[in-house]
Amino acid sequence: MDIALSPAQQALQQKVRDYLAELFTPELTAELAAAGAEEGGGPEFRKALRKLGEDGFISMSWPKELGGQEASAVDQYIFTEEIVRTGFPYPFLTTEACGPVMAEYASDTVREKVVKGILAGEVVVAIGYSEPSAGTDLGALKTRAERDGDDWIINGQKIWTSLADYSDYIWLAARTDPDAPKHKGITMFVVPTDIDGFSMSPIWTLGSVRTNATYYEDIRLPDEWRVGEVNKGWKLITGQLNRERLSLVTHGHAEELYLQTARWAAETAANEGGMVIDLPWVQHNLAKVKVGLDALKLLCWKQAWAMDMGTLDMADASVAKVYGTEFFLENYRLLMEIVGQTALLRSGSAGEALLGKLEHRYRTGSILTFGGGTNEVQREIIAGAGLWMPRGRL
Amino acid sequence: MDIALSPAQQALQQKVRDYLAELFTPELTAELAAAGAEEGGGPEFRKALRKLGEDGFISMSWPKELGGQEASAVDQYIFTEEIVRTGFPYPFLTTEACGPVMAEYASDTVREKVVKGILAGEVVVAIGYSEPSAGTDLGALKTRAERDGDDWIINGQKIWTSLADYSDYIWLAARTDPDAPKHKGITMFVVPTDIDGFSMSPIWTLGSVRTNATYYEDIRLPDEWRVGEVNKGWKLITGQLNRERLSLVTHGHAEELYLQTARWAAETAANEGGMVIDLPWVQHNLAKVKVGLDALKLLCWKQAWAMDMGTLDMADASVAKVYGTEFFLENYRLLMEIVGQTALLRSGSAGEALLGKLEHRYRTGSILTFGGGTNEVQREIIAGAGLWMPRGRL
Amino acid sequence: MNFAYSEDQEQLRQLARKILEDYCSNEQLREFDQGVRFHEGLWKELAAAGLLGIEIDEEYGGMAFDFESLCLLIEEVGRTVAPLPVIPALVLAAGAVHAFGSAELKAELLPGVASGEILLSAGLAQSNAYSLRNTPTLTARLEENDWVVDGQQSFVPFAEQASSILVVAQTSDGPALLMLPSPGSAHSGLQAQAQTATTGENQSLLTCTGLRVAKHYCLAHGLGAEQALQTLQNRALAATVAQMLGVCEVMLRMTASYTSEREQFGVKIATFQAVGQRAADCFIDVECLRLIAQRAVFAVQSCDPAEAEEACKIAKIWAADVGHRVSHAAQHLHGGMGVDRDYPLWRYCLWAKQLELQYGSGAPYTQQLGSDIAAQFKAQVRQ
Amino acid sequence: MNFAYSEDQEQLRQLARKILEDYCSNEQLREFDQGVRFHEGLWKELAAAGLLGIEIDEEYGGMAFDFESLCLLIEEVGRTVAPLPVIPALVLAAGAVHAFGSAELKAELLPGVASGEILLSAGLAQSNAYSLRNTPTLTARLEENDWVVDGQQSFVPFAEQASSILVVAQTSDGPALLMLPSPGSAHSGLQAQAQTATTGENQSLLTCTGLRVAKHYCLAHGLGAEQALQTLQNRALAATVAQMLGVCEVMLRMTASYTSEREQFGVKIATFQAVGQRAADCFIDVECLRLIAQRAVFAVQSCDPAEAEEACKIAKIWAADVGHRVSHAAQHLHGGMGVDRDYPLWRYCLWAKQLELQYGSGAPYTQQLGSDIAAQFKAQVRQ
Repeated sequence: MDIALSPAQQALQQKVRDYLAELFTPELTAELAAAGAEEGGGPEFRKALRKLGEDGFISMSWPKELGGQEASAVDQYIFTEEIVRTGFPYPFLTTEACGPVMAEYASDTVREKVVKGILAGEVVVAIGYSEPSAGTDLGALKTRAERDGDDWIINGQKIWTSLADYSDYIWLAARTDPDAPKHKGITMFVVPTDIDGFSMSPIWTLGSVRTNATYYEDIRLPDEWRVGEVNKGWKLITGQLNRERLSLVTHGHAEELYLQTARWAAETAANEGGMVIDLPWVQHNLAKVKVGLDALKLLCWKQAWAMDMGTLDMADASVAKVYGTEFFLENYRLLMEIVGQTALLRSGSAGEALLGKLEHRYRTGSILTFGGGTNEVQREIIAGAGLWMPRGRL
Repeated sequence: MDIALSPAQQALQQKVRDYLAELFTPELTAELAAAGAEEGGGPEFRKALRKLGEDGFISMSWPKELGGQEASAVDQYIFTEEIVRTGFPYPFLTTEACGPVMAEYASDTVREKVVKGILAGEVVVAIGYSEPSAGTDLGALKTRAERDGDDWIINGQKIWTSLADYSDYIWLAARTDPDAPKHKGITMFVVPTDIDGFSMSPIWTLGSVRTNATYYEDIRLPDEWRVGEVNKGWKLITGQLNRERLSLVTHGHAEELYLQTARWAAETAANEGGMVIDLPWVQHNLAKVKVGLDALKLLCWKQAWAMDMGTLDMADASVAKVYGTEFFLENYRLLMEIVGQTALLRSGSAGEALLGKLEHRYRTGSILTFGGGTNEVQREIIAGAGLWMPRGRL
Repeated sequence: MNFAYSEDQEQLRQLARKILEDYCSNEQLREFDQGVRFHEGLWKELAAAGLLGIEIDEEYGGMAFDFESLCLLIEEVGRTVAPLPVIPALVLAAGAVHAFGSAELKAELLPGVASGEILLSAGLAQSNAYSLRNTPTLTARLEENDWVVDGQQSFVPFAEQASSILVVAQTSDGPALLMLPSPGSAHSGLQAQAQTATTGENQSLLTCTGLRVAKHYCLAHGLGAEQALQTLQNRALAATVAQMLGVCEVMLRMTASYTSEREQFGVKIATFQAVGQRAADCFIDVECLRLIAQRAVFAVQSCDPAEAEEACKIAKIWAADVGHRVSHAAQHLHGGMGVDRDYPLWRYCLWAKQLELQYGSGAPYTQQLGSDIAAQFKAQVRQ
Repeated sequence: MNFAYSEDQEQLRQLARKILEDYCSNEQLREFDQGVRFHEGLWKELAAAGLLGIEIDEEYGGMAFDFESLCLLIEEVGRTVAPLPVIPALVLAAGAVHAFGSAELKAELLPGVASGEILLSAGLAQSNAYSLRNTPTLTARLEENDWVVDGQQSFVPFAEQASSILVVAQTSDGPALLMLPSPGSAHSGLQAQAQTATTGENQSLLTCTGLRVAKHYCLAHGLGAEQALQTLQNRALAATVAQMLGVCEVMLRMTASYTSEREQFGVKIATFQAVGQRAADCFIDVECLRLIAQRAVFAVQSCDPAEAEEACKIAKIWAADVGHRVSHAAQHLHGGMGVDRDYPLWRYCLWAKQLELQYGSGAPYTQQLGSDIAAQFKAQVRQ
C-alpha cells in the first residue's frame, strides 16, 4: 500500500495548479463572477477553454487512437480535481462523456467538425437526454427521429438541457423505433444548435443557474449526424460513463470551501471573545467536515487507481456518487453554520463573507443527489452489484 | 394550549412515584438484579404484581364495564412512565393488550380464571403470535387448530414467546381455516401453560434476556378457551392496540438514564482536569440527548391527550414508535460515550459505572426497531395515513 | 395538559390563511422575486383585518390576543412564504415597544403598527449572529438628552422602508435597546448599505456615525435591557421556529402530492418504498417540530424568561435540523422540478435555510444548551 | 499511489483466515461465551504458523513483516470474532517491547511471544479511557534499582493469563512505560479484580500496592515515554479500526445473505427497496471505513507519529460511527434472528460496541481533532 500521491503525481498537481493560476486572468475572474456567466459561455471562458485545448489538457484522458494522450486515471483525476477547485466551469460532459464516444462512433463529418473542435476547446456540447416524463426512467423518452431518405426528421422536447444556451451542438437521444421495447429503439444524434427547427426557453433554477428546455420541430438532419448504429443508442448512453465518473464527484471544491472557511474562522474575531475558530462548536463542525472530506478523497483516489488497474467494480462509482453528493450537502451546512447568518448574504452584499460562495454552493448543490442517476437507483446498484442482493421492482 | 402536567396530574405523578418507591423493597430490588430474573417471574415480582392488582393499578385503564376505572389516557401514561422508570418488568402486554380483549370477548371460564387473575395481579399471559416464517408477515402463520367435537386440537410452533417461562397462559393465534385467505382463517385461543402437549425451549438473546420457542403438540383445548368468533381472530390481533400504544414507547426510562449519566458526569473527575461534565464534547452529547428526549416526551404526552380527546390519528402511534425506538439507540450511544470504556463493563465488574445499566440497555434495546411491527411497516403506515401517499408493494 | 388552540385562535388562523393564500399564489409571488421583497398591499390587507395588532392592546388599536396567536399568523406566513417581515416588525420591534416602551412611545408607534401605517424593523443580531445575546456591535453614549450611537448593525430587514428600527447598543453600563430613525428619512449619521439574504429579503447593513437619538426612544438600559434581550431572544426563536414549521409543513405536503402524481417506470413514484420511507421520516420530523415549537411558544407565553430560554433553544435546534432535512428531501424527491423556479418549492427551500441560520443555528445553541445542562447538574451535585 | 497489498501479504491473509475460520465456527465459539474468553489452542496454532511473530524480527523467531501485515491478521480476527487478545498482546505489549525494549528484554520476551509460550497483555487506558494519552492512574517512583508502583489500572485483558503486562505510570518526571509481572504469579503488591466487558472479554482491574518492578522492565521514561505513547496510541487506534473493519464486513455480508433468503409476504425481503437501500448505506459505510482504515495503517507505518495521529483519530471516528450504524442495521434487518444467540450475528454486534468505545470513542476524538485543526489554522494565519 502507498496511500499518497507519488512524487511524480505531486509534481503534476503543482504543475496544474500553477498553470491554472496563470489561466485565471483578472478578466476571466471578473467574467465568471458576473451574474449569468458563472456556468461559462463568455468570451474569456471561450479563450481559456481554447488555451486548455491548445495545451493538451482536453485530450489528456482520451485514447491515443482518438488523438489523446491516454493519461492515467489518477493523473486525469489530479487535473479534474484542481480545475474544479478553481471554480472554472469546465465542460466535463463535452470533454469526457460525449467527445470520446463521438470520436469512436461518429461519421467523418462529425469527427471533423465536432470532435476536432472539442479537442481544440472550440466546441461545447449539451446533453439532450431528459424529457418532462423521462428523468430517471430515461427509457421512456418520446422525442422522435424518423428516416426520410438520407435525412432524419426530428420532433420532440428535451428538458434540463444545461449549457444549451451557449453550446454548439446537442448530443441528442431520440426514439427511432417506437415499437421496440423501451431501450431498444433509441438512436444518438449530434444536432447543431443553429439548425432550422431548433429552439429553446430558459429554465431558472434555485441556484440561479440557467438550464433550458429545448425544442425540436421538424428538424431535418442528414444521416451523417447520426452516431453509432440505428436503435443501438442505449449502449452509447450507458456504456460511456468511463472517465466521466471521475468528474462527477471530486473532493476539490469541497476541500477548498473547508480551507477557506477554516481560515476565515481563524482570522475573524468572535463576538464571544477570541477567534471564531476558538469556539468548541466551530471546532466540532470543522472536525466533522474534515472527517467526511478525507473519506471522499480516498474514495476518489481509489476509484481512479482502480480504473488504472482495471479492477473498478460496478458498485464503486455508485458509492462515490451517493456518498459524495450527500456529503456535499452536509458539508455546506456545517460550514455555513460556522459563518453564521452572514453566510446567508448573497454575493454583492455589503457584509458578505467568502464572496458568498457558501450561499451559492448550497443552492446549486442539491441537484446532485438526483441528477446523474438518482441516489435511490445508485443504492439499488450497490445492493445488487456490491452485495449480490436480489433486486425488487424497477 | 397548556403543554404541561396540570396540578392534578403532577399530584398523581408524585403519588405513583411515592407508591413505587415503597413497592421496591430491598428484596424486590435484589431479585430483579439477579441474572435471569430481570424480566420478572420471581416470588418478589409476583408479590409486587399482586399488590399492584390489589391497589387498583392494573385495572386503572380498563373500561368500567370490564371492571376498570377508565382512567384518562394521560393518567395511564403517567403511571406507565413512572413504572418504566423504575425498571419493574410490568407485564404491559398482559394488562393492556390481552386482558381487556379477553374481558370483552372471552367465555365465562376465561373471564373467571384468566381475566380476574390478571386484574388481581395473579396471572401473566405470554403472546403467541410469531412463528419462524411469520414475523412481520403475521398472516403467514401456520399453527393449526382443528375442531374435534367440543374441543380444538392444536399443533404448531411459536417463536419469541417472551415470558412464556413463567406465564400462566399463552394468548395464541392459530389457523382454523387453511383454505381462507391469509388473514381470514385465524382464531384466538387462551392456552394454559400446564396443559398436556405444551412445551418450550429457551432462546437466549443478545441482551441476555430469555425468550422462548413454544411447541403445541396435539393439545386438546375445550372450545370455551377460544376467544372471539372462529376465523375472526385477525380483528382481535390488530384492533386492540388501544392503550397498549402508551406502553410501547415511553420517555421514562430514557430520561432516567440521561439523569443518572449527567449526574455521574457532574460527580466524576475527568482525567483531563475538572469534572467529566466540563468537557465540551460531553456537554454536546448531553445536549443532543436532551433535545431528542424532549421531543419524545411531547410525542407521548400528545398521544395520550389525543386518545382522551378522541382525535388520535392512525399515523400518530407509528410516529412515536419509529421515533422513540430509533432515538433510544442514539440515546444509549451518546450516553455510553460519556461514560467511556467503563460503560462496556457488565454489571458485577469491579469498576462498573451506573450498575452497568447502559451496557444492559444497549443490548436489549435493538429489538424495538423491528419488534412490535417493524419500523419499515410503520413508515408505510405514516406515508399512507399521514400523507395520503399511495402504497407500493406489500 | 391541552394541545388544542382555542376557537378564537382557530378562527384567527383561518382568517390569516385566507388572506395570505389570496395574495401568495406562485404567480403573485413572482413579482417579489426581484427588487424589494416586501408586499405592501398584503401588509395593509392584514392590517385591515386586524392581524398586525394581534398582540397589541386595544387602546392602541390592537386585538389584545397573545403571543401564541401571533405565532399562528407567523406559521401561516411560513406556509405561504409571504414577503412580509413579520418577525422583525411584530415580534421584535412592536413587541419590544409594547413590553418595554414608555406610554408616550407606545402611543406614538403602536397605533400605526396596528393600522399598517408604520412599519417597524429590528436588527439585533451581532456579527455572525450565533445568538441574539452577544455583545452589541453598536455603541451608545448619553450626551445631554440624546443617545449618540456609533458602529454597524447588520441584518436589518427593509431598513429603508421602516419608520423606526429596534437595535441594541453597548453603553458604559450594559446594553441599551433603542429605536433608531429610518435611514430613508435622510437622518444625518445613519447610512444603509444593500445586502440581500438568500431568500432575496433585503437586510441592510446600517452604519451609525454620531447618530443622535432622543432619550425617549430608549426602551431599556442596563440590567433591564439584559432581561429584555432574554425575552426578545426567546420571542425571536419561538417565532422563527413557528415560521419554519409552516415552511416545512408545506414542503412536505407538496412532496407527498408531487410523488403521488409523478410517474416513472410506469408507476407513481410514491409507491417506491424508498420514496415513501423518506417522506415518512419527514413526517416524523415535522410532527416533532410541531410539538417542540408549540411547547416553546407556550413557554414564552406562560413561563418566566429564564425557564422559557431552554425550550426556545431546543426548539431552534430542532427547527434547524428539520428545515435542513425536509428541504433536501423535498428537493430530492421532486427531482428537477424541485429546483425549477417555475414550480413553487424553491422559495420554501430558501426560507428553510434562512430560518435555519437566522438568530443562531443548531450548532451554537447545542453548545449553549450543553453548557446550561452542565451548570444545572453541577449545581445539583453541589447541593 | 497503490491500494493493493503485496502478494506476500495476501498469502499471509489467506493463511490467517484459514486457521481462524477452522477454529471459529458458531459451534466452536459457543465454548467461549462463558468463562475465560481466550482460545489458547487457536493462539498456539497461530504461533505455529508464525502469525504471532508477523512484526517481530527474525532474530527473535519472528517473520519480520510489517504493521500493515499485522493489521491484516487483526482484520481477520475481527471477521471471525476469534477469542484472542491480539491488540493488547501483539500491537501494544509486544510492539512496545520490540520498539522500545532493551536487547535483554527483547531476548527475554519476544521469542516466547512468537512461539506462543508467552502471552503479554497491556493496560494503557486511563479512567474512562477517552484516549490513551491522558494522565496515568498508576504512579511509580525509583527506589534503588526498582520501580515501585502504586494505584489502579483498569481494562487489562486476561491479566491472570498474561506473563507480563504493559502499563504506563506517572513518575516525578513524566510517564514511564513498564512491564508488570502477572498477578497470577502471586507477586506481592499486585492484585487483579474481575471485570467483564460487553463481549465477555475478561478485562481485569489491577491494583498495585508498592509493587516492585526491576528497572530493566521499564521500556521508556519521560519524553521518550511520551513519544512512545503517541506511537502506541496510533497503533492501538489503527489496529482497532482494522478489527472493526473485519467485524463490519461480516455483519454486512451476513445481512445481505440473510435478507436474500428470508421470505415475508411471499418474497425475499432483500427485494423490499427499504431493505436494499439500507444495506447499500452499510456498504458505503464499510467502503469508507476500509479506505480510512488502510490510510491510518499506512500512516502508522510510513509517516512520523505526529502526522499519523490525525489519520488515526479520523479512522477511529469513522470506525465508531460505522460500527454503530452497521451493527444496528444488521440487527434490524435480521429481525429476531439478529438477537438470537443461536445465530452468529450477536457476537459481532457486541464486538462492534466494544471496538467503538475501546481506546476512546468518536466524540472525544472529534473534539481533539477539532482543536488540532484550530491550532493548525491559527498557526497558518499567524505566519
